Amino acid sequence: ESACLITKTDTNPFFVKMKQGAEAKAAELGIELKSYAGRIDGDHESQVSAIEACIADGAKGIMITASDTAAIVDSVAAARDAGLLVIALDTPLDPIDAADATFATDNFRAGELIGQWARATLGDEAENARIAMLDLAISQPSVGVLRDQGFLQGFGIDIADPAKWGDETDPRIIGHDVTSGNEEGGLKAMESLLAKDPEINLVYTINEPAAAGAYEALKAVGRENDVLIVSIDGGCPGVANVKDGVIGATSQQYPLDMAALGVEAIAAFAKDGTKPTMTEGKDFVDTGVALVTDKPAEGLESIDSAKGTELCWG
Amino acid sequence: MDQKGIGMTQEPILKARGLVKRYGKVTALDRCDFDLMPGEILAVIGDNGAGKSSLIKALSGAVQPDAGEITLEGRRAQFASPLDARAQGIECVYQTLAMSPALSIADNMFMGRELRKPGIMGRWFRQLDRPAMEQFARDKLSELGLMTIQNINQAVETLSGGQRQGVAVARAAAFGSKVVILDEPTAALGVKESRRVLELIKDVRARGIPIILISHNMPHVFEVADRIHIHRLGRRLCVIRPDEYSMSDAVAFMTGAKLPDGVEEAA
Amino acid sequence: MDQKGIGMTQEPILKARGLVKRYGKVTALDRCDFDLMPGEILAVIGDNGAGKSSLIKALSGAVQPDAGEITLEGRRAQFASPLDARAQGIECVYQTLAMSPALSIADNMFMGRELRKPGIMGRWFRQLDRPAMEQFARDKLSELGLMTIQNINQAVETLSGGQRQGVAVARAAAFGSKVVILDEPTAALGVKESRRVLELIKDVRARGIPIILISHNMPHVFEVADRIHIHRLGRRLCVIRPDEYSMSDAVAFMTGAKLPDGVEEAA
Amino acid sequence: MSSETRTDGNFEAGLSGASQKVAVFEERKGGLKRLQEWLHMTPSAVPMIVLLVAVAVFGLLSPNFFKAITISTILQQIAIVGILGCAQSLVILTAGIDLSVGAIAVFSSVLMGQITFRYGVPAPASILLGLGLGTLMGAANGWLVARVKLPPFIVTLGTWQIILAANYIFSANETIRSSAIAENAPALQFWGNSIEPGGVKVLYAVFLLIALVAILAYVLRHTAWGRHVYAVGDDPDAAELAGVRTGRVLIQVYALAGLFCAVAGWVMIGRFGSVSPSASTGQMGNIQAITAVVIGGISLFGGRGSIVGMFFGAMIVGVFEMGLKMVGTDPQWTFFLIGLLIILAVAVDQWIRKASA
Amino acid sequence: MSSETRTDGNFEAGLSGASQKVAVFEERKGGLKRLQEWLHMTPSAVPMIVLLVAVAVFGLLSPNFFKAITISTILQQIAIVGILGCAQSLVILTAGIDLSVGAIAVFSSVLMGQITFRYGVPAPASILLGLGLGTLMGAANGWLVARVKLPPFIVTLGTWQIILAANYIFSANETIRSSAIAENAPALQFWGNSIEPGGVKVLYAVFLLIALVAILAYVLRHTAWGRHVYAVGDDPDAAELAGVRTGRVLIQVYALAGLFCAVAGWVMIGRFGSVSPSASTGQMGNIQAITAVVIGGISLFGGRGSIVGMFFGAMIVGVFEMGLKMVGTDPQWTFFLIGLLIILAVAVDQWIRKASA
Ligand SMILES: Nc1ncnc2c1ncn2[C@@H]1O[C@H](COP(=O)(O)OP(=O)(O)OP(=O)(O)O)[C@@H](O)[C@H]1O
Ligand SMILES: Nc1ncnc2c1ncn2[C@@H]1O[C@H](COP(=O)(O)OP(=O)(O)OP(=O)(O)O)[C@@H](O)[C@H]1O
Ligand SMILES: [Mg+2]
Ligand SMILES: [Mg+2]
Repeated sequence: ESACLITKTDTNPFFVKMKQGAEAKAAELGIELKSYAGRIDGDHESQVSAIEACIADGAKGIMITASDTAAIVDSVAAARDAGLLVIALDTPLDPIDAADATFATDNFRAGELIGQWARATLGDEAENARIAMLDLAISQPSVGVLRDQGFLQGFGIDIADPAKWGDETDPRIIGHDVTSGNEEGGLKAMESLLAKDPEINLVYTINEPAAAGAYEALKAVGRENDVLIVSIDGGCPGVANVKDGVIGATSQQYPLDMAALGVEAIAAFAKDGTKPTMTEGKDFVDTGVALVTDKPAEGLESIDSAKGTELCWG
Repeated sequence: MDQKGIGMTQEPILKARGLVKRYGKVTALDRCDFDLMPGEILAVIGDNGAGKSSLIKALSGAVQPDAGEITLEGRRAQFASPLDARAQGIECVYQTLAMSPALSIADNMFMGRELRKPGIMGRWFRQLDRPAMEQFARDKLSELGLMTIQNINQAVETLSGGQRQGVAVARAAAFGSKVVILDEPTAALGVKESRRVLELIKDVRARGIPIILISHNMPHVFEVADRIHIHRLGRRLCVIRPDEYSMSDAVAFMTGAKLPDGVEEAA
Repeated sequence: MDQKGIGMTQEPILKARGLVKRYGKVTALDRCDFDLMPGEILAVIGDNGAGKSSLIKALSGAVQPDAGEITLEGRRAQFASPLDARAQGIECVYQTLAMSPALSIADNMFMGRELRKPGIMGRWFRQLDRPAMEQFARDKLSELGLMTIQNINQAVETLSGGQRQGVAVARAAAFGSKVVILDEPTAALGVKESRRVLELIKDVRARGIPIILISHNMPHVFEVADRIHIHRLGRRLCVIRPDEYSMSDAVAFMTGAKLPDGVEEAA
Repeated sequence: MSSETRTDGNFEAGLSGASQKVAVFEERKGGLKRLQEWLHMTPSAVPMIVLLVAVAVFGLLSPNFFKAITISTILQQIAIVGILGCAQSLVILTAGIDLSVGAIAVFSSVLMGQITFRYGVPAPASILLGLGLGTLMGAANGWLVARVKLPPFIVTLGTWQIILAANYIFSANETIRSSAIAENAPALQFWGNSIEPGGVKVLYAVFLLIALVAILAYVLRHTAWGRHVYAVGDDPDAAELAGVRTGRVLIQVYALAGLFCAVAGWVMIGRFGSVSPSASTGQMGNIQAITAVVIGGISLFGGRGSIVGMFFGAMIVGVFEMGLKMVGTDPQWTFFLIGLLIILAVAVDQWIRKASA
Repeated sequence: MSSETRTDGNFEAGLSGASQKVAVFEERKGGLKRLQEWLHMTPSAVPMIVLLVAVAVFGLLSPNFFKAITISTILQQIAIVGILGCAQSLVILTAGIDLSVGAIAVFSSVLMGQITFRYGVPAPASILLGLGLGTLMGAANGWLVARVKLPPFIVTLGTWQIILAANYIFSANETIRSSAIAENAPALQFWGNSIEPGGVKVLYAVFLLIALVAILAYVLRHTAWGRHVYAVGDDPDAAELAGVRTGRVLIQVYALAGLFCAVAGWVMIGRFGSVSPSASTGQMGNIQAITAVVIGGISLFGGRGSIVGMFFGAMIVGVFEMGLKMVGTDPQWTFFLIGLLIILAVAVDQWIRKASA
């Protein structure tokens, strides 16, 4: 019995943890797990060839976090035709029923949570906020767009085309820059945006490494204490940064759960062909998202960093 | 000596006036004049660095002079590239030979004027007529006695220096229609091969095509040249006839040991 | 003719036996022998492509022969690179000149044996002594009469072909301590400059250093050589003394028109 | 002068009766030597051998490797890289390099898709438009290289960024879905069709690649233009002096490369079904194509190598990637091993060449 | 022979009394001509001028551009690219190319961090270890290029993948957080310290870059080794025949490049605070460094150019990126314009050189 795990990249800790979760579960259930990944964010072609390799290799099922949710549908259909169970992890496919099942968090929702938190925390100042948007890549892969637009929506900014960031006209947005989702990119982007407007007081970051980089840039100009940084992911270093006050709030996701559930589903399918059932009332299995912050805002459900540390993934 | 008098009964086929070419600080051509008469072999001699190669590069379109004008058969000529000059029938063997080392002898000989197969293959599929090209190359090389070349499809980089030079000379002689220019064609050649090249030069003249020959080999120059252009310090010092002056005189003129009658040292 | 008899009273300073060098299908050296006596000028002549350059490349470490052995001063020598040969005092001017075009004349002359400033700058900061190197280069070029070079810091690529060759010869003559090898040193040189090179060759011999001279210029060869190694089809055909044979004979031998006494055509 | 007495004016008299014989040397014998010589004469055979060895090794390591589906998967995976490799080979033969190949391919595919769907142009027309625009982008590269005389590396580094950015901006990050294309503009997906002789599914794209390689091999070997491409890469000054219009050849080469990239873009639609501006070919295509070219034995310094070698080079990379995936190494180990194998493949190639010299 | 009668055996008699005069030509006059000549003699001045123009233009377009923070931000952003550029320049001067510079830098920084934190080695010792290992990686590149005689592009393409993969595998994708380093191993963050003369904050890293450029400029210009580097890049065969140990020089150059990359890795820790295996330098560092080198006027064919030019090249890219962001274009347009400006900068450079020739 073998199963495939295809992630967007294997350099982002989020996917690394997802893989570890899947491997642990697979070992427990006696399934051979082969993992594949794109080389860069948005690498669609590598995922296509990974699916092809899985089919050729006679795997029982595929778990995939799709880079291009619409484009991958053809390949997924080919895999299902070949008798494989296909499970979308983390990101639903477009349309969502292209996969047999989806274990995902809602990235848009994750963004919305930190947007709402930032708005509540700033209070009346929200009208005069000066926001830096630290995004993923200029190719605008869908996670980056969903999180970005979710944040803006949550903060109460008109997002224009929800499939694209950068087309907003709200003057509170100082600028967008890209970070590749790592510290280096976060630092450089923050530096550039600070040079453009030194008065920035709210920073959205695509993930926690980018947030850590942005914090270094703020620290270098002595503004680390009067700027609010929000982020998404909920990795252990990120939660530790929430605790240290580096990040104001982050939306925590649960990749280990997704992966483990996925492996179990494939194991069950391999045994007797049963397919997983969806969460009540939704067309996917929602593995949930939680707002982690030590400064809870009124009317927003959140967990503190201690709880976040228990649940964090790496 | 009345320079103007020499061979001026006819119009020169190739003429240059006041050519100037500078390389950074170096002035390689310093208001240089030049005349080539129809059907003659004109030798150009001069010290190393006198500007001989620069002169013929300007004449064959390989460099653009900074000033001065060139006329071919009485018409003003502007050669933007060697191809322009070649289209007008001026064929040149450069000192650097201008060969593509990785390509074969036949490829190099026909570079820029390849033969195509007759019929559909040639017209529609533009296929090269290799057998014909190879045969032609082999013939021309045999004429020069370069039979030690074993394989006409050998890459030029595998040839000895002399063999390479032979190929370049064969190319120019085969295709030149109005003027053939040879920059030190025998420099790397052996005794036998040099002799062949001299015979070839005479053959070309016999076909009525004038030749410019740059050479440091005085016996060769005095043997084949009709007139000798003596180049010194970037310009024409004088033109002499080999039967009126001795080799010693020519050497003395070109090295500045003596001045020809009626000429004052310019620089 | 008893070849073995010629000059065999002494031990050769540089000796080769049975050298073989193949390039793909071409056999450039075909069991070739070679002897250089102390203090002599040995000319090597032969047709284009006879394998002369291949021979001296094997002797100077630039190529590794496929078979055969070389002895220097009676000791077996294995040159893995030209640097090895140079360390043993064998200095060579290759037909391709071996210059770095973008570097200056002085840089090229001292390539691989640069002078350092005296004192701390040289010892600790390893600074080059440019003034000394330039002065030396200028002196050596003046000896060769290459005074038309305007600037010793000029890049070699801006020199005329002849000037470049002059620089290479000056380098070899200045540094050779045991054997100086010159592959067609005057091929691109003018009359004046060639004369200088011949004088220089005699100077070097006067210093007691033997010289191998490859040349296609028979008058030059017969003027300076003590013995003449005639190369044909990849091997030594015979060795003659210039005072015992005429140039015609030498040319006839090397082109295969005649066979020397006691030698049978090999190939 | 001291030598006066020995000089006879007419030494060339010795020439009369000079031998006209061509030197003949004995041929070497032995099977190994012959093999070496053959390898030396047929440079593209070397990558072929590396390929065969790789196939054999993976066949031993993974039981599934020799299945029909594996073979057809590898073939369809290299189709795009192979076509980009054709473009890259042409450019590299002229001693250039084209970093923009992937970007042109992606942008062309986006252009074809968007012109059809956004502006309602019939698919065949928008394909033609896309091919033309791709050619133009290539020609722009060529113009900058040949006329403005900028280094190819820097030109295509610049146009790579420009084209990729234009691609994102023009497409507004919109993916055109496979089902929409299949319904309204099946011509766009033409190369995704396949035949299945004996159960092995082979995409039209694979035949296209093979045809392109064959045509290019013919053109480079048997037409004047092909020889000029080699001459320009070998020594551009010499080629110019020898009468090749080097500038024009360069522009043609880059334009043709652009056309091939646009073809690759069209094939991408067929292969992936959808049109996606964020396809990673835009980012990675250049390196993949260069890898194929170099493993195939084409010299980065220009003028040496054959397009058939490039084809085997692409195959080698495809086989390695597939083989390693099937053996089940983790992706980072796959990258690690592919890096190692790239070096090994070229080292073996070099070694064989040396042995046979 | 027909010429018998005209031949005098001793024509060299004409030589006696030959002129020994050096040709002297009139000097051209005029300020513009002098400027051109000076530009021609000082190639690194050209990128400097492009830089000044760029600064002036952005100063006019954006009121914030001339503020202290902008200048210091640009300087600190180019520190790492500049150091990688030093490594890249050395390699490119030998007519090579090093695609692995960024990967070596990132892996070295990860090594320094993990050796300190995972194995508890004191920070200074692990820095030394990291520098040594970086040098070794470079030397491995050099050995493959010089001894196995593989093309530098393919060698470093391979080691780029190998080193990057090793980096992820070794680090297990773990980031070491900034606060942990500041507490336990401040030596790792040494280059992140700064001085603030007159309000302009300047990182130690910037001084390090300037010092490295100055030292390299001296070494390349004034030592035998430096001349050998140029000779190897110019014509390796000629250099070998002229007595340069080309193989050894190549290995030294690549090893030194590896050392510089490791230094860049150390600087990265200071600058970014944390140690992250997925820093984008690993993927993009090579292209950025090559861009700086080429805009700085160093020929990709080796043997020509100066390290000071590379410094200005890095500055140009830094100023463009910053300037465009300040003028406020969106990231996709910034990407687009930087592509355009790279080409423009090199075109201007080329034009000035041509005018002055
Ligand atoms: N590309 C160049 N750049 C700079 N200077 C040059 C260039 N080409 C030639 N020169 C200079 O121009 C002068 C004339 O050179 P040219 O090659 O015309 O001499 P020549 O008479 O052909 O000499 P030779 O007999 O040695 O070939 C020389 O001083 C040389 O240094
Ligand atoms: N690198 C090489 N590859 C292949 N063949 C070569 C190579 N070098 C030389 N040859 C061949 O070896 C033979 C001898 O060449 P070599 O250069 O030694 O001749 P030579 O006697 O020096 O001729 P010349 O007087 O023309 O310089 C020639 O036939 C040549 O084609
Ligand atoms: Mg000349
Ligand atoms: Mg020779």
